[in-house]
Amino acid sequence: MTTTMRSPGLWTLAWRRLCRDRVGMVSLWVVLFYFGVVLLALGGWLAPDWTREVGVNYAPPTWWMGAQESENAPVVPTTAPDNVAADLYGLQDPLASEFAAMHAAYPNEVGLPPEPPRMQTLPLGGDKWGHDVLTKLVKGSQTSLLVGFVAALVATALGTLFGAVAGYFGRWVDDAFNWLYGVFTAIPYLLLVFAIAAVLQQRGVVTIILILGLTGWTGVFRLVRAEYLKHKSREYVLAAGAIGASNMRRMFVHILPNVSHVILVQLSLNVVGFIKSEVILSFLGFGVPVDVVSWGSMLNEAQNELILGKWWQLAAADLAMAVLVTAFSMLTDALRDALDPKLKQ
Amino acid sequence: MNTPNSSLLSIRHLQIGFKLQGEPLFSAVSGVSFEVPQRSTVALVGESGSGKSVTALSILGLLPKTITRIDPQSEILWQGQNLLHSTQAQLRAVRGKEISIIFQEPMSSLNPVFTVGDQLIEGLHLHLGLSQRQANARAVELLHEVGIPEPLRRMGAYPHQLSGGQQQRVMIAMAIGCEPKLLIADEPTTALDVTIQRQILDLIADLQQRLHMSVLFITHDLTLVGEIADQVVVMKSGLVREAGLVKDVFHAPQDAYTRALLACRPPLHGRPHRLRVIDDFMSEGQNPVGAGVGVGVEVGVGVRPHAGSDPYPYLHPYPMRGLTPPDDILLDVRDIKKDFRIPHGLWGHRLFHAVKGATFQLARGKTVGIVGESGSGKTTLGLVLMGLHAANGGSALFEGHDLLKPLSSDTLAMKRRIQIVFQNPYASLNPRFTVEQILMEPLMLHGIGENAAERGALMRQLLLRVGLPVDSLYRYPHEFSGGQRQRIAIARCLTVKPEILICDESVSALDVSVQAQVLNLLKDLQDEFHMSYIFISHDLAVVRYMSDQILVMSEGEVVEQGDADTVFDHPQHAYTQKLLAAIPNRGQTPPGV
Amino acid sequence: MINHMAKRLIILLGCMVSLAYAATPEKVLHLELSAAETGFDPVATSDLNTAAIEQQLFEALLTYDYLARPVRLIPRLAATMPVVTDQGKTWVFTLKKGVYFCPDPVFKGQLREATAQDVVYTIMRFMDPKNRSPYKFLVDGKIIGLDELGDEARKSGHFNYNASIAGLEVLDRYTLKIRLKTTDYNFSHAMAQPMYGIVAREVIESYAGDTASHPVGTGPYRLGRWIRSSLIELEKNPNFRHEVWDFGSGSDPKLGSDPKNNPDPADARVIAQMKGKTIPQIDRIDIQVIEESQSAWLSFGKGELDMIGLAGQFAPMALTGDRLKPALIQRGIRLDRLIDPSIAYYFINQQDPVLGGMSRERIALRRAIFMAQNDEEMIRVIHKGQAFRNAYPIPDGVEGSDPNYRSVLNYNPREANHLLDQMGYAKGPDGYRRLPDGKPLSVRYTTSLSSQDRELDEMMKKSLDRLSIHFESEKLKFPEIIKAERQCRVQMRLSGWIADYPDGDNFMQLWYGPHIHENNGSCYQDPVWDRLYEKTLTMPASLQRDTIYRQLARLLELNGVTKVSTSHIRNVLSQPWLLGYKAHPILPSVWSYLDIDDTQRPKP
Amino acid sequence: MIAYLIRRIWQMIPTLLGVVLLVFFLFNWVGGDPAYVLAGKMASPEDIANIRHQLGIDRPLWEQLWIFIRQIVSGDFGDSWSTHEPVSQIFRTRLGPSMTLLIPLMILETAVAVLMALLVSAFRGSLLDRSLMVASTMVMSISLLVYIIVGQYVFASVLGWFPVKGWSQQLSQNLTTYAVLPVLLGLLVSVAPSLRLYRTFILDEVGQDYVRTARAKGVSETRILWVHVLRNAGIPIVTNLLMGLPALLTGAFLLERFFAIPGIGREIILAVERSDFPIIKAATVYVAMATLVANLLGDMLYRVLDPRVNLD
Repeated sequence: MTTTMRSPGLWTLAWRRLCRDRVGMVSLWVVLFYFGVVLLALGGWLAPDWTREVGVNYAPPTWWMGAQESENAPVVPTTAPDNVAADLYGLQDPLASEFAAMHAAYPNEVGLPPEPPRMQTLPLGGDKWGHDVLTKLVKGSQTSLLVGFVAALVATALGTLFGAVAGYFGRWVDDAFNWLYGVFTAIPYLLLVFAIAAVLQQRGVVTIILILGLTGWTGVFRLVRAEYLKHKSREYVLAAGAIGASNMRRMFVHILPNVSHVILVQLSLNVVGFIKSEVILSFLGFGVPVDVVSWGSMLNEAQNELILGKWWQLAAADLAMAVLVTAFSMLTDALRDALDPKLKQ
Repeated sequence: MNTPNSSLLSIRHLQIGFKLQGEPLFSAVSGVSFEVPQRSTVALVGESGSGKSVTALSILGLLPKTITRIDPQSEILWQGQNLLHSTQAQLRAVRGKEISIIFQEPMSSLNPVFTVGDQLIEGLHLHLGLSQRQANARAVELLHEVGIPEPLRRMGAYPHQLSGGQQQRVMIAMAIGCEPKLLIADEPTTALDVTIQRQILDLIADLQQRLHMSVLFITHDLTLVGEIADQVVVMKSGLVREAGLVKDVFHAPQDAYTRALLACRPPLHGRPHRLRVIDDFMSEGQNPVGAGVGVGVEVGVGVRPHAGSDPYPYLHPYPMRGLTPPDDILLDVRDIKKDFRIPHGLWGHRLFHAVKGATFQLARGKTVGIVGESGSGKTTLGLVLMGLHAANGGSALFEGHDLLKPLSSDTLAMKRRIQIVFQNPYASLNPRFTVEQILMEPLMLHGIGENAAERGALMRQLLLRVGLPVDSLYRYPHEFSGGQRQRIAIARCLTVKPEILICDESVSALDVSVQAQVLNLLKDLQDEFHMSYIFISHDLAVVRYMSDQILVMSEGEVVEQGDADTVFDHPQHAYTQKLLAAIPNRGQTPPGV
Repeated sequence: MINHMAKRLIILLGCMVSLAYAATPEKVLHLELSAAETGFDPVATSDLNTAAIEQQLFEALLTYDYLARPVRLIPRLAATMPVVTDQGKTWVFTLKKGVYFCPDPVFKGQLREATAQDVVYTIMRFMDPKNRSPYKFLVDGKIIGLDELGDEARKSGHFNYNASIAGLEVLDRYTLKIRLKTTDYNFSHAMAQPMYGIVAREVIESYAGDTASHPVGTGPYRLGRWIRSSLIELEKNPNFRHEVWDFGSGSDPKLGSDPKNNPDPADARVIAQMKGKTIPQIDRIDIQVIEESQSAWLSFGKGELDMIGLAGQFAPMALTGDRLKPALIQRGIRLDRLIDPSIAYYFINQQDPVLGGMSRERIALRRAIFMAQNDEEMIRVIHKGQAFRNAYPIPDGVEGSDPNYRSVLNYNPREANHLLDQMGYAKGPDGYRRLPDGKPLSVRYTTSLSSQDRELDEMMKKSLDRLSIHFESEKLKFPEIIKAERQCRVQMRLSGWIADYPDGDNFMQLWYGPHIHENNGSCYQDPVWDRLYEKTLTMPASLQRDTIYRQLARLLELNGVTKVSTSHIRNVLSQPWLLGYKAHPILPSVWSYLDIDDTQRPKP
Repeated sequence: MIAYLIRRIWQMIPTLLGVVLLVFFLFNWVGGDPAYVLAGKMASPEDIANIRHQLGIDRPLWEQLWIFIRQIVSGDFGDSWSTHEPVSQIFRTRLGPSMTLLIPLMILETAVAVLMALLVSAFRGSLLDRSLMVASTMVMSISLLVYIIVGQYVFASVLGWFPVKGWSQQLSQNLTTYAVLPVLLGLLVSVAPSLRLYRTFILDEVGQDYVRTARAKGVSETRILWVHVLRNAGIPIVTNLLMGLPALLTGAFLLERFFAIPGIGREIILAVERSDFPIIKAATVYVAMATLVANLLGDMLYRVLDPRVNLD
């Protein structure tokens, strides 16, 4: 029996509708570009070491006309005062012999090791330590996107699981989850963040992901529960029950694919939301640790630089984030229209 | 200037297409012309997808502007004015004042958050400029005119507080508020029960006389046309197949499609062995134009009536149906009860008795029909038997096991032997499964067939048996028509070789022509596999055709029970009599056959 | 007719007078606080901002001369400086007469004069356990009989204020004798703290439980409108005694300490503006709490604030190097720079299993870590040039400081690396150094959550990278850092200490053994060091004490206990219409000595 | 209606209990120990023990929990540990400024969002619809932190249209001078999400049958939008609005922090920085109660506005 061409399922139809939506396609390309950059950064081919100080402190962007007159404090190599000849006020230096041996071995080492040459201007300017803003931007997008995406996955997975079980089984299971939902939404977001951050103690990207994930599931929960309530009495589910499909199978094999469009939209909304929350978390002090850079940490660093006329780090981080968030939100809209077209007309 | 032959509305070579973004232009109406004379009722008849509703809506310009493409030459002349080219202001002056319309779903057509009175007054204000007091009085008068009890009290009621019939009456009151010259009724009674349908039809006919207005009545049910219309226009796939006076068309249908439509309805008297299907007629005439997949008309590929039968078998009387003693009883249902708890007051709740006790026996190879209006508990009874609802009393013995008891260890085996086919073809199949996955699931669950090859063969054989092409295995439900989807649902039930099949309104949602094909399929399967059916429906003609025994239910009670023919020919209970009386043109035998 | 005319004349005259009176508008001083105040009960105060306000509301026995540098104590509530006998054990204070508390309903309209009994009650309040006072340590264990009263109160739950004790004896209405257990030449400084401002017993007892919002003192101002942690308004105290502004010129710190032959030029301007005026000149002080330094700086730029303490990161906006930018000079804005009597010092926990201990390898490791800290870069990048390298534990302007002390722990990464190589800290496979016995080596650096501290983390990471030693960051809220430090759980930290009183002892006690679990963060217990330090306790400020201090400082460096890194420069900008301002190193606020010239204020 | 009300209130108790337990154990177990900072620079261990005793944090956990529950019932949370100000007074004084900031922000946001949503729905699918949606998404994508920093610098300092900071006692002065810039900045970020949400509400209603009936009655498009559609779409909009209020109460802490507005959000941050447990406890309980009441009001309003829902 020749198997004819596998006909387009709902997903392929949705994909075709998406391709026709110009704005959707443009935003899709932008998002893919960002993910490309992140993958390259993850692999280490792009912006491998952002901590290297290549520029002068607050090196202005090369293309900026005001570059010349911005006066940077001249980097004067300081001479290291000799640490030995100081007056010991009659005391004994326990390491006297070591220092003596050292000076014998390296007689001509006076003063500081020569500083590597630093560039006066950088493509997108430099920050206070002279790190290149462009490399920081790339590494920052890797962290921010990673945090946003993984946290969104955690929140959506939790929300879907709770929503499915609550919506499908109902009665006391539903009441229990609603109680949990009630408690989590009642507590002010701020205090919840502090509480969870305090519990998780160690600072790190994982902490941020857990904070966002554990506070973000409520939105998805409410929607998925509503969808399950609607679908569980639909005829195709009753029919599946009639032929002997178990509860689990009905819940995850039958209903889940049919509500997946809601989950997908919520996932992308969460990604956008969490990228923006990471900035606020950095402001509150729960941001990324010191050896990691993210848009949030860059924005917070640049917070005081704007006054000093050093606007490029703020502009770069803000622009990068704005473009991604806009593209992602437009993609979500296009996705939502493509997945359930009846909303369109 | 008024047209010479004093016709109120004339539609000339109307051509309408819909252009969805990215998809080719889909032509719904491709060249329709007909006239609506003064003070007369014209019926526009056709199956779903025939373009009748689109034509009606285009008259008042109610089609979604962004995607509608109307051919420039089309003309809709109303008192010399072409409505298609008139400005918004001109159109608004006509809408509701000179032409008004009522729709199929009264519940959703009324604004849920405004009272009946407000919605009535709005039209009066707009067109007649009545003061608040005058408009109020006129509104009460209108409600009284359309037969709403205590009109004054009903003015303040909200739509959801009225019954289906009353809501339609309010719609009619709103429509005739400004005494229009033409009333367009787009399938006004399809969603209503047959008894209420009768009242609405009488009301429209009475109003038409009293207000000297014309009515353009759109329906897919030919039996209605016979009773209320003066002229009829038969449409199919956007074309007018035939038009003329009712008595001419009914008695001497020129067009083959018209003849087919007239014959497909199961007759109320006598029971043909098999129903006539479109094919039987179409094979005589040329093939109908534009019959694509998914358009109402069914292309029955590969279905041949049972081998060896003569071309018009439907005429021979079929052996009397009914319970003949030697049949062995498969299912013995005794006094089933089902109550629902509805929360009421602080903590308490009151009980709604959906099924107050039903007792019947189902013999192997026979069919028990359950008929009743919506809300009579017939569907609940079916779902209880299927175990999808827990019963509150009674028993259903099936080979010694009581289906109603909580499921014991060998439930999976028991579950296999009783299956159900639902009403809505679009909802009973999982949209994200291919047909192959839909059929494979029951086979896997019940371990039928050792390996994939054997299961594949089984599936292909079943598809052929229900009259579907083999390659439909790899297609998704949204690519099939309503009738084809019901066939897939039936195939799914057959995979587990059930002994009892519950058909819950399985054909109600299908077009008449398609209905006939599915009913024939069910009968063939019953003969071949000796399955017994529990056939639930509100359509008396269909139930009579299918069942040996009949239960008539009303408000959860079985009011009458017995062999099909005796119940239909000599109804004892008043409710059954009322039901039978409400069936349109019950008197004449199907003309022109 | 005439009397009619007269009547109208009198009325006319009346309006003229009222107009004139209204003509001299109320003088208002607009200030900001960078952190919210807590409450105005002196006994419960611990933060600088609240102390600044209490300095104007209450008056302690002594205070510091406004212009004298280095700072010199002068009497405030006391008529003359105290008579100190019995090697600094017996102190006799005589109070000024005619010093009245500001009006309060508790006094039922009568004038309430401050007496010696009030001073006794004020000192006693510090030992009452219910008040849990942060500044109890200034009198704790010093006054005879007072500690016993405190212990009794802790057991009985009620402090007996009527008890008379040997240490505090009221000789007559205005004289008080205080007997100390041991010689303590710094006791006079304790009596100059704003927290020791005199309070009236009946006021405290009538507002029990809510004393924080009813400050009743003898100071030049009293509390007006108050929206907690947002707006504090001080009004002139109507009962304030007649005081005249007549401070002598102070000496120029750079030229020498004798004010006669080299007076500080800035003082001349201040004296010219204020000499002879009654104190206080300003009618109302309007203080706003602004946490974000950007908001404060912007509103000062717009003239909404009369004076602002320049936050580190905004220094480049106002200064080039140590002078004001031309644009600001043109607007008549004045800059006051002084060296903060404070130090920023790195310490390493001596009891830490990895870095602690007195073995030579550990000392070398600690000294190498200290030598890897680039102080110049921290001054240039983090403090934007508003600090300077100070290696001596006692900062300038404090008794016992030594400006030309040279450190052995200056920034020298090459020497540090050679030292570590010599002592066997070889690099592991991951390129990071390990302990001589092969176990992993990392330094855990504790900082708070603020963005400023994030820059400190970056600095430390760079320093440790120079030595290729693993960097581990521990971020805690401020209260937890103090708790961890007190429990010797902090491995390494950049801590700071601001002088409570301008004497070297206030700094040297930071490394005194018995102060472990209090503020000896480095948990340093060295008998040699402790014995030397205890000797200084018995000496008044003198050259002999200074030589011991230098030995103590050098010991801290040689043993790798601490590295004093920098001292901050405090910049205060004031608007042209602010008269008589000179920044004071110790006094938290000097508002009562200022004046406003509204003519130079820009029209809103 | 009463039965529904009682049942809902009765259901609130377990949620509140949940909030109380969560806050108590989370913050108690990990909330940091204020005794050390309150003890001042030179405190000895006994001093710290004395403070812990005073604050009652040395008593067994369940006893402290019982005190906490008694406090909630009595509404008196004692005094703040750092400022000795009675906690209830703190919230009374901070509620005013917070409300002065949030009520105008909410009213403006809703008005602008609904108007734009109606505009967009009237011309759905047109260029105006797409461009407005893209523009609103772009405005929404920039973080509030950036808006505040740039906004304060440009509008307050450089252009001088608004005061940089400040808060007065008179409501009128606040509304006209001090609260204007913060509200505008808050608006920039909050309008876009509301616009997108309200647009879907309205588009859902526009497709309904009763709109077609109204059109068939000859009603004009604008009247259809304003009377028929808005009245129906208004129900989810109003309930959604009401439920968003408590979140706003604490959400505006960035605005309050930068513009020195003594609101509740800023107070909570101060309390957490100082590990001031009474304020944290009180804030959580007050805001939790506000959220529950807001949800209840939202539901009640929904039942009142939508006649279809029976009020048993």
